Amino acid sequence: MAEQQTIQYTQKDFKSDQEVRWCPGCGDHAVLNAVQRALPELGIPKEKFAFISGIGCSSRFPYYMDTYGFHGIHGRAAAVASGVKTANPELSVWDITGDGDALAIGGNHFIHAIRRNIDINIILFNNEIYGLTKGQYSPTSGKGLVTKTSPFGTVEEPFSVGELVIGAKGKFFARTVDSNIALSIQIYIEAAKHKGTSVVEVLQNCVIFNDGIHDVVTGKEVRDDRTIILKHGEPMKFGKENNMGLVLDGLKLKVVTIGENGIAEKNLLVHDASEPNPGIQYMLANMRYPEYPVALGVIRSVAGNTYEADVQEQIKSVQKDSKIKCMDDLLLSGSIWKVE
Amino acid sequence: MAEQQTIQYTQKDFKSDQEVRWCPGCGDHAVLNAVQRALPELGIPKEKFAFISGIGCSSRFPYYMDTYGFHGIHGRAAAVASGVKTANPELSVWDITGDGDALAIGGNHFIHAIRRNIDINIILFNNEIYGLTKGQYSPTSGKGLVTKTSPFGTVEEPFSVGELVIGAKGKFFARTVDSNIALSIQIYIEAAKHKGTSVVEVLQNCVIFNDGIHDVVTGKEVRDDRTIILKHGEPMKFGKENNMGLVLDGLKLKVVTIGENGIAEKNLLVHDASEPNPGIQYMLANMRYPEYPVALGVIRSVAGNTYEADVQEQIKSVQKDSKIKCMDDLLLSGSIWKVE
Amino acid sequence: MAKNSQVIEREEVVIRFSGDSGDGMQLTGTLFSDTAALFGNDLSTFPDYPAEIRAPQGTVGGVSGFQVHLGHSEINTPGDYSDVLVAMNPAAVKANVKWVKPGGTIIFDKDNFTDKNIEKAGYKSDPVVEEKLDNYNVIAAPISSMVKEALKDIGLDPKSILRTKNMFALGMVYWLFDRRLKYTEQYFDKKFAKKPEIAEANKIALRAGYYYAETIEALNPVIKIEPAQIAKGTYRNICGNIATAWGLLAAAEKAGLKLFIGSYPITPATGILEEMAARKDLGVKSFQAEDEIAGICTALGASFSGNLAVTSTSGPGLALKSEAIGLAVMAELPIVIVNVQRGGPSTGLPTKTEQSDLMQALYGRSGECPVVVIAASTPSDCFHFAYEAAKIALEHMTPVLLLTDGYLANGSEPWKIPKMKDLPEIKPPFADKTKIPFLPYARDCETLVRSWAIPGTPGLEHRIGGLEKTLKGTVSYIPENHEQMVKLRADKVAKVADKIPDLTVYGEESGDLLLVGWGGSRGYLMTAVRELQAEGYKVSLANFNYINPFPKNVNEVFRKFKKIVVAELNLGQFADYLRMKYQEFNYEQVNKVQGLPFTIKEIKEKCIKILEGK
Amino acid sequence: MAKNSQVIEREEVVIRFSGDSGDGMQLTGTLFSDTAALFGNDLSTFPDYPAEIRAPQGTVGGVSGFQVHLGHSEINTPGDYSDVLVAMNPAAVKANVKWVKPGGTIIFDKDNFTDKNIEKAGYKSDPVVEEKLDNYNVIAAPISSMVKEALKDIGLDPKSILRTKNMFALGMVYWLFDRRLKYTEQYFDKKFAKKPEIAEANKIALRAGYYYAETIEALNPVIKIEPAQIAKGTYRNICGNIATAWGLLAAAEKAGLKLFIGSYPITPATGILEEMAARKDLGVKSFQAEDEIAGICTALGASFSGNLAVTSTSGPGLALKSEAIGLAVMAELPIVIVNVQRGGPSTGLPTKTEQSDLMQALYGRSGECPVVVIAASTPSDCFHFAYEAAKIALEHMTPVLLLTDGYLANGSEPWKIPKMKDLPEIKPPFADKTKIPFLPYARDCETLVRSWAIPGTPGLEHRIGGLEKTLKGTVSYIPENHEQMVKLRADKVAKVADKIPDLTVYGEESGDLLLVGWGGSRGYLMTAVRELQAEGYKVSLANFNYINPFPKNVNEVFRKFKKIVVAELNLGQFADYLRMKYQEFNYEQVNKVQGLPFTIKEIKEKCIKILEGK
Ligand SMILES: Cc1ncc(C[n+]2csc(CCOP(=O)(O)OP(=O)(O)O)c2C)c(N)n1
Ligand SMILES: Cc1ncc(C[n+]2csc(CCOP(=O)(O)OP(=O)(O)O)c2C)c(N)n1
Ligand code: SF4
Ligand code: SF4
Ligand SMILES: [Mg+2]
Ligand SMILES: [Mg+2]
Repeated sequence: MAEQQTIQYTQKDFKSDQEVRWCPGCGDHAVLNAVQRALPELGIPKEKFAFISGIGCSSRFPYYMDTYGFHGIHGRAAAVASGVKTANPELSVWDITGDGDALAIGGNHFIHAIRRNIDINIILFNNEIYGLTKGQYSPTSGKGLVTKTSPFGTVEEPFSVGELVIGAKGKFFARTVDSNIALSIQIYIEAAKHKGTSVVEVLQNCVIFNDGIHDVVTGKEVRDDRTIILKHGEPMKFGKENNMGLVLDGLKLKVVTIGENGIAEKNLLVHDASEPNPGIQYMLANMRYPEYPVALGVIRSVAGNTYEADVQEQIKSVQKDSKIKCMDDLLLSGSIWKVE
Repeated sequence: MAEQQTIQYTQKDFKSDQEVRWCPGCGDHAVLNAVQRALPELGIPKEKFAFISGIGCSSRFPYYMDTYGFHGIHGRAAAVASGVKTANPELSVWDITGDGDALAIGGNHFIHAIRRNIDINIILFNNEIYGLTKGQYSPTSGKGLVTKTSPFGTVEEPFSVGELVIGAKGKFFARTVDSNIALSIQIYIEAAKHKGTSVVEVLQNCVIFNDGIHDVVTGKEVRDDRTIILKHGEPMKFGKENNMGLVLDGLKLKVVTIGENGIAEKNLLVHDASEPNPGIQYMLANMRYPEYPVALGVIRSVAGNTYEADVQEQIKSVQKDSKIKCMDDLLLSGSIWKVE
Repeated sequence: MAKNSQVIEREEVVIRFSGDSGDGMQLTGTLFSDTAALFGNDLSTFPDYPAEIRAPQGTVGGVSGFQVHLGHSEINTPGDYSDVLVAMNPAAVKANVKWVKPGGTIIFDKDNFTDKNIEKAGYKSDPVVEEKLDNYNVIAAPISSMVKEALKDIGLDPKSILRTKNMFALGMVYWLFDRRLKYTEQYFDKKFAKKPEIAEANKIALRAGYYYAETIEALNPVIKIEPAQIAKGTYRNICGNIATAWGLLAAAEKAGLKLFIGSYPITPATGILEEMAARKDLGVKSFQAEDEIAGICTALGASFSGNLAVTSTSGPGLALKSEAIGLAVMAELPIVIVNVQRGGPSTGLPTKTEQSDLMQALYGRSGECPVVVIAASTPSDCFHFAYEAAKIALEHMTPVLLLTDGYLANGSEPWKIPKMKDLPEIKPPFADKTKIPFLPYARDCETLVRSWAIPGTPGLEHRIGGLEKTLKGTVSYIPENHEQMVKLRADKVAKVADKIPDLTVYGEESGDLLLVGWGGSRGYLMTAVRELQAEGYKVSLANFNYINPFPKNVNEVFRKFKKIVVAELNLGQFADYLRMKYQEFNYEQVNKVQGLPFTIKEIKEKCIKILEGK
Repeated sequence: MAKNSQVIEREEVVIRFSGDSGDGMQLTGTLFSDTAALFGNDLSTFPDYPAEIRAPQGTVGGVSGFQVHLGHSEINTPGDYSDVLVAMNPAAVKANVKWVKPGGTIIFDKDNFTDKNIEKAGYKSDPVVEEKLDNYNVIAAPISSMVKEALKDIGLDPKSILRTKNMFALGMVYWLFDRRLKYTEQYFDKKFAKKPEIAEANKIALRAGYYYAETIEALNPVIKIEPAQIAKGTYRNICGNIATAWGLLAAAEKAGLKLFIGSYPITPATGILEEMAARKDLGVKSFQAEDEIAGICTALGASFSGNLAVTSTSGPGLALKSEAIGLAVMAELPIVIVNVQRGGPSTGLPTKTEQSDLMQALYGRSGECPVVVIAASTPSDCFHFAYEAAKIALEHMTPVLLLTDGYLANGSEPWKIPKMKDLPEIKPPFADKTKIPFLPYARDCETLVRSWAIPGTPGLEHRIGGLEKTLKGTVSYIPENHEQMVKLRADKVAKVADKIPDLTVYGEESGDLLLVGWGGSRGYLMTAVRELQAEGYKVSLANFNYINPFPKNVNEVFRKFKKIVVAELNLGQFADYLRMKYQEFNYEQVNKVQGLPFTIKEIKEKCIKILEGK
C-alpha cells in the first residue's frame, strides 16, 4: 500500500457520478457511506484505490466509488483482487462481496486468498440471502429459513464467517453492522491498515428479501444487550448498563454480570486481537445469540508475511544473484552453438 | 447407509481385476490395502459401496476396488459424491481425493460438503504435492518447499486440513499415516460408521516427488515420540516409553512427562472426540512437530443431522400433507379452465 | 352490469400494464390474462421486469411492465406494439410510449404526474406535450384521488388504500374490453381470506374503476374479442420455466425414476430450481449447489446412482459447466442440462433475452464432445421439449442440452393440459442383472447405447470415468481404441436422428422464400409469415427444435425454396451452423442483438426486401 | 578415434531411444540431439512419456521413449518410423517394434531379456521369435554385464554402475553415426562436478559402448549425415513450452511491462508455468492459482493493473476458464490464454496430442464473444506466435487464445536465437493522462481499440465490468447500445486481420490439390507435400496460424486449386469452420483421432487417393 500522503480528501471525493441503485432502505447504502468516510482517513492518494467485486447487489459497489473499479464475475472477486494486488502492491485493494459471492460460488478463492495472506481488504456483505437473484438462501442462511428455493425451510447448516476465516488461516477478522456507521468506519480503517488479508463481515439488511434478519441482535432496542464491541486491550464489557462481561469458564466463555457472584471488572477477559493462537478469538467469533452476545469490532488481527511482499522479495533476491538480467541473456543461456 | 448384513467378505472380495499402477513404494498401496481390509468389517453388502474420486494419483483408487466406482474430474469428487449420496442414501459413499484435488481446485466442494454434513467418507491422501502432474507444490506444501513450480521455495502458507475442516463446521476429523495399516483400518471403520461427513487425512508418502516429507514425524525411529494416537475416553499419552502426555496449560496444550514435576497419568487430558465445542480438538488437530507430537486417530466425531436424511424427512413430511400425489394432480392444480 | 355503450369487435389486441416496481403490475396483468383465458381467448403474455437492481422509485429504470396479447384466433407472441397502455406514472410513459400503436389508448394516473415525478422520469416538461400524446387516445384519470375517495370510509391506512390503484386501473380495462369482474373478485376472496378488509378494498377499487370507465366518454367504444376456436380440453396458463420443470417431472414419473436437480440460482433460469424445490410433494431432490460446477457434478452423481438428473442454468453458468459436460459425454450418463439463454457475453444483460448461446451449446467443450441439443419454441412447449430431452437422455445415455430463453422462461400462454397416460413411454436401458460381468461400454448394436447399471445392484459393480476406456471400462491409451470410441460417441448422438420427427413447414412446401428460425422466435416468425402469406407472398416457415442431430429431411425441405433466410437473435450462429451442415444452400440472415425479441414488422420488412432482391 | 570401418552417407535418419521410465532415456536422447545439433544437423525430437501414472517396471505401460530425427536437409518432424531403435528391455521392443522401418537396426540389452521381463512385457516366448526380428538388423548386446565389467574397479555400488547402461548404449549409437564423444563428456564433467566418480563412470560406460560397437561386425556400416545447410547464427534446441514462455517474456520486455502468469498445473501445459516460475530473474510474477478459474481471474486482475497477463492450460482447464474469457471480452482487457491441446474429451488421453479444442477456442463461451485465435506450428515457432499473441492482445485490447498441443509442447528442434532488437515493437494503447475524464469504452476510430488506463494513474479513475456498458462505462440496458457494442466488439477482433500476414502457400500457387492444415501438424503435412511434389504430383500446402480472424487472402489462395483437402487431428473441426467462412469451396477431409500425430505415409496415401478421384 502507498505511503502516507498529505492530500486531504472528503467523503465527496469518493462519490462517483453514478446514481446509486440499491433499494431504498437497503443496508448497502450505509456501508457505502461508511467506506466513503473511512477512505479520507487513510491518507492514500485516490488513484491508488482499486475496488474489485463479484456479482450481487453489494457487488455494484465499485460503480459508486470514484476510484479504479472492476465489477467482475460472480464469485471471483478474491481472485481478481489477488491478481491486482500481486501485480501492483502499491495499490490499496478492496474486495467487495456478498455472502453468496464470497461463500457459495466464490468459497474457494476466498479461503485461498486468506491462506496466502494477500494484502486485500474484503468487505463481506452478509444479508444471509441472495439479493440480486431475488431471494434464494445462501450459505449463511440460518437452518430452517424459508426462501424461494427452500419453501419448506433449508436443511443446511450455515457457515459461520469468522470460523471459516480462521479455519483458512485468517489473520484479520472483524464484524460490524451496516447501520453502525461510526464503528464501521473505524473497522474499515483498521482493515485497510492491516497488512494481509482482512475480512470484515457486515451484518447487512436486505429490506426486500430478508428484512430484519439481524434485528434480533442488532435491533435498536436490544443491540446493547445482544452485541459486544471488542476493543484490543480492553475488558470484554457490554450491555445497556455496561455491566455485563465475558469470562472464561473452563474452556468456554461465560456471560457474567459485574457485581454479581463476586465478579468485578478486573475479572473480565481482556481482548487480545493480536494473539496468534486463535483459540479465544475463535470462540468470540462464534458467539451466537441467545447464549452469548454477538461480537462486533476487530476480533482477530495478527501480523504475518504477506504473499505479494514475499513474492517481491524473492524476485529481488533471485535477481541479485542471477546472471540473467534481460531476455537476450536468457536466450543465450545454457547450451547454444554457432553456425557460421 | 445400509443395515448390517451377515455376508462375510474378505479383503480379496474388494480387489478388482485391474493392475495397480502406482509407483512401487507409493503410500497409496498401503491405503488401498487398509481400505480393502476395513470394508469387510462393516457388514455392508458389496454392491452398496460407491467409490468416487477426482483426478490425481490417489484418485485412481476406484479402479482397484471391486465396487461401484466413478473416477470423475479434478476437484469435483465431493460434489459428485454428494449427488450420489443424496440420490441414494442407502449407499456407503467414499470420496477418494488428494491434497490438490480436495484443497486446491476442489476446495469449495470440500467445505460445502462438510458444512452440509452429507454422510460421505472422505479419504484425503495428503502427500503435500501434486503427484500426477509430476511435482508441483500443493495447498498443503510447507512454506519454502522447492518444487517444479517453486524453484526458489514456496511463499505460501499451507492449509492445515483439520483446521479447515473444523472451520467449515466439520463434525468428523481423523488423521492417520499410510504405513500404519492397523490404525488406518480402525479409523476407516469409524469414519464409515459416523453419520455425516467424515474426513480422514492420510499422511501419505510420494516416493517420487516428495519422498520422506512426513518422515520427520512418521519415521520408524521417531514416530513414537513425535505422534500421539488419540483414543476417545482415554488419557492423551504417547512416547516410546509411553510416559509422555498432554495437559492443558492455561488455554494451550503442553507436553509433559509422567513422573516429572509431579505429573501423574491422572493429570493428563482425556480425549473427548464427541465434544461439540471444537476448542481442544482444534488445538489437537493443529499440533505440529517439534513443539508437539502430531495427533493421529479420531480427533473429532460429533453427532449431527445429515443433509440427505433431512432432505428425505422433509420430503416425507411434505408428501404426507400435500394433495398433489402425482403428475396428473399437479397438472390440474391451481387455476385451470375447461373449453368444451 | 348493464352496458349502454357502443361496442366494436376486434380479432386481437395488445395491452400493456406498466408502472413502478411497487405498483403491482405483474399481478394486474396476470389477473387480466386469467380472466381473458377463462373467457376463451387465446393469448400470450410477457412480463418485463426492471434490470436486476431496484432502481429508485419513479425512474425509467424502475418501470415494471406486463404485456398481454389476446385474440379470437391463434396468438403466437405477446405482440410488438400495444393497443392500450396503462401507465401508472410518467416513467412508465417514457419507457413504453414508443411501443404504443399510433392512435392507441393510453390510460394514466394523472395524480402521479407531479413535477417531481415528471423530472424523475427524465422529462423536462409535461409528457403529454413532450411525447406529442395528442396523437393518442389519452385518458388522464385521477386514479389516486379516486381510490382515496372510494375507500375513505373503509378504515384502511392511506398506504394500503393507495396500493389498490392498480385494481382501479384494471377495472377500467375490464370495462374497455367488456370483461366480467367475477374471477378477479374470487381471487381477492381467496388471497385475502384472512384480511377481509383488504379483499373488500380491492373489490371496491376494481368496481370504482369499472364504473368510472363506464361514466366517462373517453373510453368509448368498448372492444369485444370473441373467444378463440380452441380445441376442447382443460387449460391453464403456464410460463416457460414452470413448463420446463413440469416436463422433466413428467418424464421422471413416466420412467419410474426419482428426479434430482443440482443447480445454482441465475437469472432467468432460477424459476426452474424454485419450482423443483417446491415439488417435494413429488419427491424431487432439489440440491441448491455452491456453484454451477457443483450443480452439474451433483447431478452426475445422481445420474450415476440412477436418478433422472437435471441441472439448470443460463449462459455464464453453462460456461462453468463445460468441463463436467465433457465428463458426462465420456461417462455416457444421462443428464438434462437446461440453459435459459440471456443477453451476453459475460454478465451482459441478465434480465433480457437472446439466442446467442447456440455455439456454446454445440461446441463449448474440450475434445470431440457431442451432445444432443434441443430448443423449445413457446412457453408451453417447454413442457414437451423438456420431456423429450429427458426421454432422449435416458434412452440414449447421453447428456441433452435443452435451450430455452428469457422470453420463453417468463412469458406465458394458455396450455391444454396433457394426461400422463397419453405421453410416450420412456424406457431407460437398464443393465441386465443376469449378464455378469457387466461391461459398462458394451453397446446396443443398433442405437450404440450402453446400458445403465445402478449402484446397489448386486453383481453389476463397475467403474467409469473421464479417461478414455475400453468396452470393459479399463483405462486405455491404445490409439485405435481412442479413435473408435470418439467415433462411437459421435455416432451414438447422430443416431438419435432416427427417433426425432421430421422438420415441418408452416405454409406451402415450396415457394420463393423459406424463413428459417430455431427455438424461441417461432411465434414472431410465424406471425410474420402468416401476414406475408396473407399479403400474397410465397413464404413459408421452418422453425427448428432439434438442432443436434438435425431431423433427416432438412435438405429435402430447403431445396424447394428459392431463398432461405435465417432469422435469429444473435449475429448469425444458426446460419453458420447450417453452412457447416448443409453447405449446398445459400443463407441470408436477419439478426437482432438487443436483448429483445423480434418485432413482426422488422421480420416482414426484411423478408420483403430479400424477396424483392435488394 | 580412428575409424576403420565402412561408411555410408544418408540424407536423414530417425533414432528412437527407449527403455523403462528409470532407464534415463530422456537424457540419452537429449545428449544425442545436442551432439547432432552441435555438429550442424537439422533435427526434430519428441519425447514419449508413459501415461501419467508410473506403470510397474518392465511393463509396456512404463516404457519411456525419445525419438530424434536428424538430417542433412530441413527436418520438419520427429519422423514416423525409426531407422534405429535402442530398446533397453523387452517391453521397449514390444512398444516400439511396429515403428521401426523394415530392415532397421534394433539394439537391445540382451541381459535384460530374462524370462520374467519377457513375461512382464506381455510376450509368451522369445521376442526375437515372436516379433520376427530376423527381418531386422538385431544387435543383442550384453549391455548390463559389460558395464559391470567395465566399471568393476571404480568402486561404485552395483546400482550406480547399472545406471550407466544408457551411456553404454549411447556410445554404441555415437559410433554408428560417427559422432564425437566430447560434448557428452563435458556434460558429465559439469553435471557431476561434485561427484567426479560418477562423471568418470559415465565416461567409461560411454567409451565402452563406443568401442564395443567398433569391435563387433553387426554395426557396420557407419552412417554419416553431413551437416545441414543452415542459416548462419547462434542456435539452441528448444521445446514448445519453453518457446511459448520465452515468446511471452520477450513481448513483455519489448512492451516495457511486467509479466504476470496465473495458472494451474495441467498436463501438457505445466511446463509453461514451471518455466515462468523459474524466471524470477526476469521479474516474472508466477501465481500458482487454486484452480483454472482463479488462474485466469488473477491474470485479469493483473491485466487491469497494467501487466502483460497470461494464463496457460489444456483442454479441460480451458473449459473452466470459459466464463472468465467472456469477462475479458466484455472488459476489453488484454490477456493471452495459452491452450496446449491434448487428447479429449474430458480427462481423455492427458499425455497425448490432438487438435480437438479448436471449436472450444472459437466458440466455447456464452453470448457473442469473439476472441483472436492463433495456433503455433512447430516447437520453436511457439516463440514467434506467443510473441504475436501478446502483441495483438496488448495492441488491440483483446483476449488472444494461443493454441499449441502436446506434440509441440514437448517436441524440440534447433532454433536460431533471435535478438531482442530485431523483434517488432509493441505499443499498447495507454490512455492519454491529460484527457480527463477517461472514457473506458471510447475507441480509436480505425482499429476500434479502447485505451488502457492503469490504476495508480491520477485522474483516470474509472470502472469496468461484465455488464453491458456505454462508452463511459455506465451500465446500460438500452437495446440499441447493446447491439452496437456487440458489433463493435466483433469488428474490433475482425480488424486484427489488417495486421496479420497473408496465408502463404508451400509449393506452386496453383495445382490439383491444396493440402490445408493448421497449427501443429505443419511438419508432417509439409514433409508429405514435399514428397508428393517430388513424385510429380501438383500438390501444395497452406498451413494456417491465424484462425480468427483469417488472413485476407484465403479465398484467393483456395480458388487456384482443383481440390482442397483439410487434414487435422480431430473429426473435422477446421474443415467445418472453413465451410462456415468460405462456403464457396468444397472440402475433403483427412482426420485422425488417436492421440498421435499424423504419419507422412497416411497423408500421402490419402492425398493420392483423392487426386485419383477415389
Ligand atoms: C456464474 C453465475 N452464476 C450465478 C449468477 C447469478 N447470481 C448473481 S448474484 C447471485 C447471488 C447474490 O447473492 P450475494 O452474493 O449474497 O449478494 P447480494 O445480492 O445478497 O448482495 C447470483 C446467484 C451469476 N451472475 N453468475
Ligand atoms: C481441470 C483440471 N485441471 C488440472 C488437471 C491436472 N491435474 C491432475 S491431478 C492434479 C493434482 C494432483 O494432486 P493431488 O490431488 O494432490 O493428487 P496426487 O496425485 O498427489 O495423489 C492436477 C493439477 C486436471 N486433470 N484437470
Ligand atoms: S434486493 Fe436486498 S440487498 Fe439487494 S438492493 Fe434490495 S434491499 Fe439491498
Ligand atoms: S507419483 Fe507419487 S503419489 Fe503418484 S503414484 Fe508415484 S509415488 Fe504415488
Ligand atoms: Mg447476500
Ligand atoms: Mg497430492
